[in-house]
Amino acid sequence: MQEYFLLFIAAIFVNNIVLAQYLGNCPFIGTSKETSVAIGMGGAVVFVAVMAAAITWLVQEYLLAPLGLGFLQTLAFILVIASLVQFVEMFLKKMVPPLYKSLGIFLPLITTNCAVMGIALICQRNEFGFVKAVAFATASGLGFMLALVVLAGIREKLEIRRVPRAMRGTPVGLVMAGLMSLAFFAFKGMI
Amino acid sequence: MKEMIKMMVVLSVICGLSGLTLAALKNATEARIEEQVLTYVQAPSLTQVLHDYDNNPIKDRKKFARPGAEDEITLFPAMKDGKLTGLAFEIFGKGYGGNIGVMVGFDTASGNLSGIGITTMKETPGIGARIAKHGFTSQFKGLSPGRARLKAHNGDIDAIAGATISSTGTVTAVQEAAKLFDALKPEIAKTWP
Amino acid sequence: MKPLPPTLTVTAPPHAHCGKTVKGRMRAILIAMMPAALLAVHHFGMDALRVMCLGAAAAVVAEFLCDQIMERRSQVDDLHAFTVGLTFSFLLPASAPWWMVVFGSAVSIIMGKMIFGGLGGSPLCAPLVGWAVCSLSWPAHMDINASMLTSELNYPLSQLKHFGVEAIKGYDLDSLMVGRQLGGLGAVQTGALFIGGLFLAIRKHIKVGVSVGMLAGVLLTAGLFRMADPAQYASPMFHLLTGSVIFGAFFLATDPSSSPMRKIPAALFGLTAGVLVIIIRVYGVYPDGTPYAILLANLAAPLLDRIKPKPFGKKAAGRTLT
Amino acid sequence: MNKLWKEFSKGLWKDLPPFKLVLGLCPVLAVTSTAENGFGMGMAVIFVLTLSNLLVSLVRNLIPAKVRIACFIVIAASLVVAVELLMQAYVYPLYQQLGIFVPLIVVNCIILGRAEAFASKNPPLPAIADGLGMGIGFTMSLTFLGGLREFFGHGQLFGHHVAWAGFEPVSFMAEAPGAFVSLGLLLCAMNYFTNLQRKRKGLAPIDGPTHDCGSCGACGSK
Repeated sequence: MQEYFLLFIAAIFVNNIVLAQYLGNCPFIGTSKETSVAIGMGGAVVFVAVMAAAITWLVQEYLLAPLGLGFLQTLAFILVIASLVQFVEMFLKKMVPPLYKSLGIFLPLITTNCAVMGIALICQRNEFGFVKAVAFATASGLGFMLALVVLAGIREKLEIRRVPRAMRGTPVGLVMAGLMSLAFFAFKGMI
Repeated sequence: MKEMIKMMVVLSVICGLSGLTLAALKNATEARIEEQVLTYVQAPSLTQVLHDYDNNPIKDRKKFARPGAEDEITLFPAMKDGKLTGLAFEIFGKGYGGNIGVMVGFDTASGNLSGIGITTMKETPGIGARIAKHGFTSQFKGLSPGRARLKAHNGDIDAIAGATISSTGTVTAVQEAAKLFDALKPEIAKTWP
Repeated sequence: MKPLPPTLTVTAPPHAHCGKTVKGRMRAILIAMMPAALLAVHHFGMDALRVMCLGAAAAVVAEFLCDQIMERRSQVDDLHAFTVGLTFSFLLPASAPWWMVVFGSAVSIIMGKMIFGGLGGSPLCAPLVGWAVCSLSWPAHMDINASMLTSELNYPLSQLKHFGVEAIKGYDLDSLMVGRQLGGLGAVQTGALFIGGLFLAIRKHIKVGVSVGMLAGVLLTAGLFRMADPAQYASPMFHLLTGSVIFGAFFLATDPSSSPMRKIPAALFGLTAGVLVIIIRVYGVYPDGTPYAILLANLAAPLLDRIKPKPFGKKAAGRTLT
Repeated sequence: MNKLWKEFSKGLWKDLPPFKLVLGLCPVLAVTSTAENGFGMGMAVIFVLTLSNLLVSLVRNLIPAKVRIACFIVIAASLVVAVELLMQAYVYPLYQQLGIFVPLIVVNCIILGRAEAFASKNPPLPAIADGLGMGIGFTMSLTFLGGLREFFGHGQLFGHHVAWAGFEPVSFMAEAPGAFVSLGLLLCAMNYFTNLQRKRKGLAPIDGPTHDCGSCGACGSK
């Protein structure tokens, strides 16, 4: 139990996937202009990251490893993630329209979100077991969501400030992300 | 329907072609990749465990069948003036966060350990990871394999405080290496006189 | 150009009303910091004075230059930059090298204030931005124990961190109150800062909720740890009187642009910061968690601001995700 | 020839990938702790981008529109695997340094973005020119940012000590926050100079390019 608690703290705060590991920066900067959008995107990432981690783990364990095709990992993972995203989108549209309404527009953006693929790859590189891989994906996804929502809250406020013209938009978002990552140094050494 | 079939065909052709190309590339680069991994992952610890040699242990490496097991093990010889002085190979022990790779070096003349080095590990940083530090590994240098046990088991090795599993894993790996070294001795003598 | 008559205008913050001005508020803050500054000079000598002067001067110059580049009318005369610079220097050890003071102070102004549109725009407490950048960049110069070896005083928090509760038995609360300890040169003058803080609170220059919340957070969390194991954790009063907790509660966390507006969010904001202080002190690598704790609470401030007081008897309005 | 040059050169300044198009931020931030890493990453991207542009352009008329993106992904991923193998075989230390970001080239918006926006609509030669130009622009930017961070963060350039004696490295720059902040400030500087130039020509100032996830084009399309 304690192991998983520490895993969560580590993945959300200490080694936050965006702020410390530089993964998923495109959507982090791109979809953090409004809180509601950020919540939707964050939810979609958690959802897909968990499923992708589980499926890629199974693919690696029962398909690539026994066949000696380990070098095709990248190719196999991206195909799994891309088709998973398509499938989830179709499934939600048909079966759970309310959820599709809130997450739908973010799903296509996730194929090229390196956080999802990155989480799957990190699970493999650290040789996590299945349960641990799923737990790690959940925690990392939540860490992504946390960073995204917090940054969106701040950037919403910045909209009505007199930010200098040259800094407006992406630059100030990036600097703010940097300062967030600086604040997250508080958690250094906790795990 | 026709479109459907075309989609399938195109996708499978592309996938098949890329698979073939990659397989060919993989075959072409395999030997070189192995060499590179040895040079950058194993070599740093090799220089740590082998002393006094004038050959290139990586280049002269040789694979041996592991007695009583299916797989093979790669031995790195240290030679001086054409004569074998030492030998090193990598062996794995169970750690806290996964396998610990230990490079174990032997002095062929005395049969003592010439040193050990940690090649790969995923132990907890700051605790178990200290097995890779000089303070722990240097304890093994010059010991006879029989003494390379933890003090709790009548040996000469101080375990790292708070990292019993990592320490035990390393020592167990060294013990296994000693056994393997004994078993391989006749073959080694044949290969490198 | 003639000033426009006060019709309906929409401006960026700060929105001053009831006769308060930015300058007046800053003046009050500077008065409140005075006793601590004097005590700092008394304890650390001319070095402390040097750091404070440099910090304040660099901040004013940096703001002036930024205004020039941004082609805006300079507002350095509102004393805000001066206050930020002085606040930043309060967090430094008295031995800080001159270039670090200048750099950190300039960073506080540029990255903590100007790029967010100047006064009232910053989502983070400006001096803490400079402090965090410096402490990440030059840990050796910011390490209070290592850089103040010549002083006969000690840094109690670092002793607690490295040697446990036994090592801090020698401190009595009175000597901590008058600042007989190492730490940020102004931030450890806890008694003097407390008086200054009370002055600000009585004159209604700061949100009392933030300060009370933060002090309560520190005391409660430290108390819980202490109850769990007195042999391992220091007492709540010790935590309150060391490091920059008092300074943070009255002067840093209360920064209007980076803390929530209304009462309940403000109190929660303070509480968050207070709890985080102790968590970082107990589990983290830093002896004093206060600056980082306030930075983290700053990040949460916009979200805390969304906590809306529910009108009595009314159902919460359904929120839609779009 | 003239047209080819135009396609090639736009990646060098006008549409400079990370700064003007604001694409592919992850590697820009992650691997630029030193100039050498930035350069190495850039070379890998040049390889993948140019070849993927070429291949996509060659097969652009064969593939049905519906599975277009899937085909692009397969092509890009195969090239990335090839890069992985080649890097392991010839520049193993760099491969270790870049770590997880080598396989992640496949989800870099630049690759799919250029395939979708340019290569799938143009013949092979311009597609190569576009890929090369964009790749070189990307490499230059990464190397520049890496050099900046390496100089301030370590006092070195390409591993050589270049700072004056007594220079105390600003470790902030070498860490994650420094990556975000220096990229943000660099974008700010570019916007500032663009507007300075426009002002000199008597034009009204404009806002800088903004990044949003749809800008790569590959994501939103089915």
